[in-house]
Amino acid sequence: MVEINLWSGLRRFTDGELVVEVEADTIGKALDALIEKYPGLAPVIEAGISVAVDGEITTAGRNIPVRPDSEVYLMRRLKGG
Amino acid sequence: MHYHTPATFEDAVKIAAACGGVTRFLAGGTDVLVQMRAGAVIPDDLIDLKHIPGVRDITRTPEGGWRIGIAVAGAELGAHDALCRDWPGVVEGMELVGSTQVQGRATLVGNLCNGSPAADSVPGLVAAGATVTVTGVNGSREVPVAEIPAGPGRTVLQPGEVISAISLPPRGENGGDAYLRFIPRTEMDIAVVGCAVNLRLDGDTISEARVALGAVAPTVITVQAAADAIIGTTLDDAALEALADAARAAATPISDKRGTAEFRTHVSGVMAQRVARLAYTRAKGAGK
Amino acid sequence: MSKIHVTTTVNGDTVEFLADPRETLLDCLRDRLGLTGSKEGCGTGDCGACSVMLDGRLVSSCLVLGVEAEGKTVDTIEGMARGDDLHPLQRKFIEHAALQCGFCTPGILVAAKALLDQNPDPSESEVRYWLAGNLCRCTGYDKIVNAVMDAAAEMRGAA
Amino acid sequence: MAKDEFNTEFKLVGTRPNRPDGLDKVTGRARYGADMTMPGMLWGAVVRSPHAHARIKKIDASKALALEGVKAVVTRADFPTGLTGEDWNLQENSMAGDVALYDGHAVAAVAATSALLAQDAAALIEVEYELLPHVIDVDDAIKPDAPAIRPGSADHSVPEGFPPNVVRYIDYGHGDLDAGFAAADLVMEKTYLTEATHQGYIEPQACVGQLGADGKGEMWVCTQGHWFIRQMCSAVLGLEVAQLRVTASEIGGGFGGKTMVFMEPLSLALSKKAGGRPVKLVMNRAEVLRATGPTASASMDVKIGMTKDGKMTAGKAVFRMQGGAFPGAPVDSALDCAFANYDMPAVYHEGFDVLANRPKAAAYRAPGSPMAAFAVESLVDEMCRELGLDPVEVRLKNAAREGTKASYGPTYNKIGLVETLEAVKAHPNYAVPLGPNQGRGVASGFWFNYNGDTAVSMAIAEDGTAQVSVGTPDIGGSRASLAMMVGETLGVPYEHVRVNVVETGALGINEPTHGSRATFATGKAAVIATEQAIAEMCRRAAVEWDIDPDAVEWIDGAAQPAGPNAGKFPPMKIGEIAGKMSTTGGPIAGHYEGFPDGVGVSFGTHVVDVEVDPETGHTKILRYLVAQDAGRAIHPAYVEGQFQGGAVQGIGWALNEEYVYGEDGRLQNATFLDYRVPVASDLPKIDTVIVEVPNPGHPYGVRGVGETGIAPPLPAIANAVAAATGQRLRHLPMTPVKVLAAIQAGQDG
Repeated sequence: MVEINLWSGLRRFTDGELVVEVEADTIGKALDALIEKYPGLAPVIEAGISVAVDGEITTAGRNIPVRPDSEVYLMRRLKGG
Repeated sequence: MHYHTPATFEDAVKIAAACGGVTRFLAGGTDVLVQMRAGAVIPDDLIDLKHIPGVRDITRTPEGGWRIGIAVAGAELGAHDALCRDWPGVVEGMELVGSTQVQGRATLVGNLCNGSPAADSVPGLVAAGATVTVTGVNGSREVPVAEIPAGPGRTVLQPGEVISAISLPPRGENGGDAYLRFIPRTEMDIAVVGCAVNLRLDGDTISEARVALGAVAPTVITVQAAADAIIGTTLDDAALEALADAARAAATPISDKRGTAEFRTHVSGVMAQRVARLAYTRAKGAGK
Repeated sequence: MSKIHVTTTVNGDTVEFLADPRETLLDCLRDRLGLTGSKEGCGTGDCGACSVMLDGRLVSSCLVLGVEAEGKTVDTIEGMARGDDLHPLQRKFIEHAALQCGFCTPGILVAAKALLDQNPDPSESEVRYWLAGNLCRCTGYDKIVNAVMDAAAEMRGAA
Repeated sequence: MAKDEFNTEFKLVGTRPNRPDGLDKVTGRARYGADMTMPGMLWGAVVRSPHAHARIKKIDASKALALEGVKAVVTRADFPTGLTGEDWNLQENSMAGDVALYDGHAVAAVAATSALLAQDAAALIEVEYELLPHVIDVDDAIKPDAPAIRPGSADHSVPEGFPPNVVRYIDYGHGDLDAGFAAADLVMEKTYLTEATHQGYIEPQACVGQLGADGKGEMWVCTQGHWFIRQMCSAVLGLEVAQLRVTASEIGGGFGGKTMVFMEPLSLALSKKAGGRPVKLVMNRAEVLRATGPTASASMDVKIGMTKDGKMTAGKAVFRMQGGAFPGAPVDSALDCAFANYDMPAVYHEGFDVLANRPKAAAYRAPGSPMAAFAVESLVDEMCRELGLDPVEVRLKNAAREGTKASYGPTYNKIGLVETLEAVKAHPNYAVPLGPNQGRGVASGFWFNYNGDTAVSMAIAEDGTAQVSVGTPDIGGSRASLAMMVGETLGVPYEHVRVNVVETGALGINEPTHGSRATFATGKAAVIATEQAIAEMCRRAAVEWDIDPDAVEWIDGAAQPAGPNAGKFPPMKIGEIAGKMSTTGGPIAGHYEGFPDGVGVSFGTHVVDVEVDPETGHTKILRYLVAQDAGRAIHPAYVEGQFQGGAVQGIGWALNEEYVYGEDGRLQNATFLDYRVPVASDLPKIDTVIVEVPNPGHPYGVRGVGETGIAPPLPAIANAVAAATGQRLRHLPMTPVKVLAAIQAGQDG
C-alpha cells in the first residue's frame, strides 16, 4: 500500500479524506485505484495534474514507480513561462 | 495616398488648397507616421516640406535672434552651440522629445502642430516668446507660439495653412531659460507635467520672467501669476513658495492614464521651483 | 494608388525600388530590398529595433517613409561589418553575451555605433541615455552597456 | 550518469564560449518570425473587437472581398465546431464566436496580395455589435452580481453557489492553523494588489502558414514551442497533427507569452481558403498588447503569525486572480509559491480563478510566483519592521532546507535558499551606507522548474564532429549550453558540436522552452543521447580490437582499453571511429525520448537600494543584487543574463508596468510609449552572485534558472520604498502617483 496525499479541495470527492491508501507500484496504478475508490476524482485527474514523488514534481509519469514508503502528493498541474 | 514634394511654401499651400480630402504636412514625420500606422489618420495627400530650400537652416536674425527652419531636427538643434548658449531651455525641451532616434527626425514645428498639451518643446518656446510664420494662400503672418495651440490635438491653423519658420527673439543680457518635465521613467515618456521658465536678472534680482506649464491644461499655458511671484525677488525661499503656489493655482489638469489631477497639480509647483532655480543659475552664469 | 520609384544608396550600393507612399523605410528595406536585419518591434518609434542611419543621422526607420529615402544614404546593420571583419561592437556583443534573443541587437548596434562615432569615450550614463530608445527585454541592459564600453575602449586604443 | 559527483573538473562546463548564433545575430542575418517570405505568399490582417464585451450580430466582408487582390476572409464560421475544454478556449480566443470577450478579440481575418491591401481590406469589414456589460477588475469580477462572462464554464472544483465568474477554486494546506496563529506574538493580515503586466518581448508574434485542401500544412513561426503550435493549430482547425509541419524561427523573446497560439491558426485558415497560398501574419505592437497573453492581475490576502524572535508559526493566503475571459489564471502556482521559502508548521491556501473581459492570460516567467512573492515577502518585511528584526536573519531562521516539508506538500530535496541568503549578507552591496530618502529592501523568491516531454537526437558526423537535434527553441543561449554539455560528455571541443533546433517532423514531441527546462531537460536528454553514441563508439572500437565492449572506456574523446587487462591498444579517437563508421556498422547516433526526471527547484534572494524623490514620488534604483541557486552554471554569462533579465522585468512590474483600462473596458496603453518597460537609463548595474548547490538529478547539476529571478524584485522594491519613505505600498505598480500619495497621506498607504 502507498499513501497518496491530496490537496484539501479534493476532500469533497473523498468523503473528507486527505490521505488515501491504495495498492499500487506505479503512479498510474495509484491514480486508477484512486478513481476506483472515489469516482468523483476522475474529472480532476483527467483534467491534468502534477504528482510529486519524494519531493520531485512531474506532470507525466504514469510509469513512475512508487514504493510503500514513497512520499506522494497530488498537485495542480504545473507549467512555466 | 499622394505624396508631394513642393519646392516652396507657396507651392505647398497651393497643393493643400487644391486637395479635397485629408491633407497632412510632413516635416519630421514622427507624429504623422505614427498616426498613419495606427490607422488614425490616413491622409489622401501628404505634402513633404523637406525639399523646400532653407528648411534645415538655423540662422541668426539681424536683430540677434534666431530663425529656425521647420525641418531642423532635434539633434541638429542640440548640435548648434550658439543656439544652445542663447536658449538652452528651448533646446533641452526639444531634446526630451522621444529617443535619440526620434531626435534625428522630430522638429519643433511638428511638436507644436501635433497640438499636444504635453509637448515638451512648446513650454520653452512660449516662455522664450517665440513666434512662428504662418503661411497660407493669402500670404504670411507672424503668430506667437503661445497662440497656436487651440486644445488637445488642435491648433488655430486653418486648413491649408502651414508654419514656414520659427523665430526666437534675441537673448539679450543676463537672461536664462530652462525646461524640466516629470515622467515616470527617465526617458521615452510623455510629460506628466512640464515647465519652462525664462527670466532676466538685474544684479541678483529677477527683472523679467515668463513661466509656461505643460500637461496641466488643454494647452500649454503661460502663468503670469507665477512670473509675478518671482519678479523683483532673488528667488529666495518665499519667492519659490509663492511660485509653486501660483503654478498649482493655474493648473487645471485632468486625471488620465499618465497621472492624476492631484499629482499633476502638486508636481507643477515642484517643477516650477526646480526650473526656476535652473534658469536663475543660468542667468547668473550668463552675466559672467 | 500608384507606386513611386525610389533610388537610394543602401550600405554603399545604389538600389532602386517601387514604394507605396504609405510604406515606411523599414517596410521597404525589409520587403522590397530583403534587408530584414532591421526589425519592427513597435512601429511607433518607441523601441529602436528598426534603427538605421539616414544621411549619417540615427533614425527609426519605422518613422521614415520609403519615398523619403530618394537620393539619400541609408546604412543598416547589414553594412556594419566589413566582409569577415566584424565591427568591434559586434565582436564585443558576442564576447560579453550582450544579447539573448538577439531581436533588439541590430538596432542597438546601429545606435551604439552612432554614439561612438560622435563620442569615442562616453560615460556609462551617457551610453544608457543614448540607448534609452532601444528596448531590450531579455538582458536588463547590463551586458549591453558593458559591451559598448569595452568596444569604445578598444576602439580608442586602436585609434 | 557519467558525472554524478560534483567535484569533477570540467573542460567546458563553467566556461564562457561565444554563442553559436552570435554571428548571425550581430550581422542581422538571423531569421525571425517576420523575416520569412515564401513563393506566392499573401499577407494577412485581423479585424479586432473595439469593445470589451459585445455580441457579434453581423459581419459583412463584401466591401473587402470586392477589392482587387483580396483573396480570402475568414470568420468563426470557417472553423470546425464541437471542440471542448482547452481546445475550445484556444479556438474561441483565436477567433470570437457569438460574443467578443475583450477589447482586441479577433472577429475576422483577411488575406491579400500586400500588407497594406490586407490592412485596407480589414478596415472595410463591417461588424455590427450589441454591447454587453463588461467587468475588468478582479475584485469586481468576483462579486456575485458581476456580469456573467461565460455562464457554465466553472469546472468541477467550484462548489455550488459561488459567484458566476469563478471558474476554478483551490484550497489546501497542512498543520494546525489556529494553533499556529495562537503561538505567535504578532499576527498581521494585509491585502495586496498587482496589476496585469505583459511579457513585453520585443518581437511581435509572426508566422507564415500554408494549408492545402489535402490537409497538409506547413508553418514558420516565432514560438517557444513548435510542437505546441502544431498541436494547438491542429486542434483549433480540426487537422491531423502529423500532417502539419512547423518550423520555429529564431525567437525574439517569449517569457511564456509564446507558448500558445493566438493568430497562428488564422494564417492556416486563410491559406486554405485562398487555395493553399502561404499567408503571413505579423502582429503590430498594439495587437500584441491587446490580444496576446498578459499575465493575471491579483488581489491577495495574506496572514502570517510570527514570534517576537522571528519564528514564523502559521501562514494563510487567499488569492483572487483574473486571467482574462478564459480559465487559466496561475492562481494555483501562485499559492504553491506563496510560502515555499519557509519552514512553517501550518499553512493554508485558498484560490479563485476569475473571468474578466480581458485577453486570455498566457504564462509569464514563473507564472504566479511574482504576485505571491509581492504579497508574502512584503508582509514578512512589515512584520520584521514591527518586531525590529533583521529581514535576512528572519528569512534564515525560517528558511526551507533539505528535508523541510514544503508549503505545497512534498519534502524538499537538496535546495539552496540558505546559501542565497548567506551570499547577499556577504556581498558588499549589503554594507553600503544609505543616504537620506534612500532605503534597502530584501526579498526571496522561488520557482519549481519543470521537465516536460523531451526528444533529442544526436549523431556523429564523418569527421568526428557532432550534431544535436533538439526541439526547444533557443531564446537565451541554450544552443551554447547544450553544445558545452555534449562536448564535455563527448570529450570534444565546444566548436565541434552543432546544436540545431529542428522542425516538428524531425523529432518526437517536445514541450516548449518553458518552465526553465531547456538547459535542464533538453540538456539531460542530450547527455543521455550522447552517452548512447559513446557506447556505440566503444562497441565499434571493441570490435576493431576484438575485445569485449565492456572492456572499453571513453576518455577525452577517444575509446581506450579499460585497464591493462583489456589489452594494449592506442586510444582510438572519435575522428578515427567516425571516419570508418560506414564500414563498421553504419551511422553512429544516440537519442532520448522521455520525461527527464530529477528537476531541482531554484531559490533566489535579491537586495535593492532605492532613492525616492519626496516631492514627486519618483523611485530610482541605486543598486541591485541578485543571488540565485543555479545548481551548476553551464555557461555563467548566460546564467547571469537570466538573473539580470528576470530582475529587470520584475523592476518594471514593481514600478511602472500595468494594463490601464478605461471605463469603456478598452485598453488605454497599447503602445510601448505608455506600457512602460524599463529603459537602459532607468537602471544601475545588476550585480549577480551565482550560487551553486548542484542538483543531484542532473548529470552536471543543473537547475533551471530562467524564472525565479522575476519574483523577488516586486517585494524587494516595495520593502526598499517602505524603508526610504516610511510608507508601505501594497498595490503595484508603485508609480510616482501612488508613492507621492502615500507620502502625502503620511500614514500606511
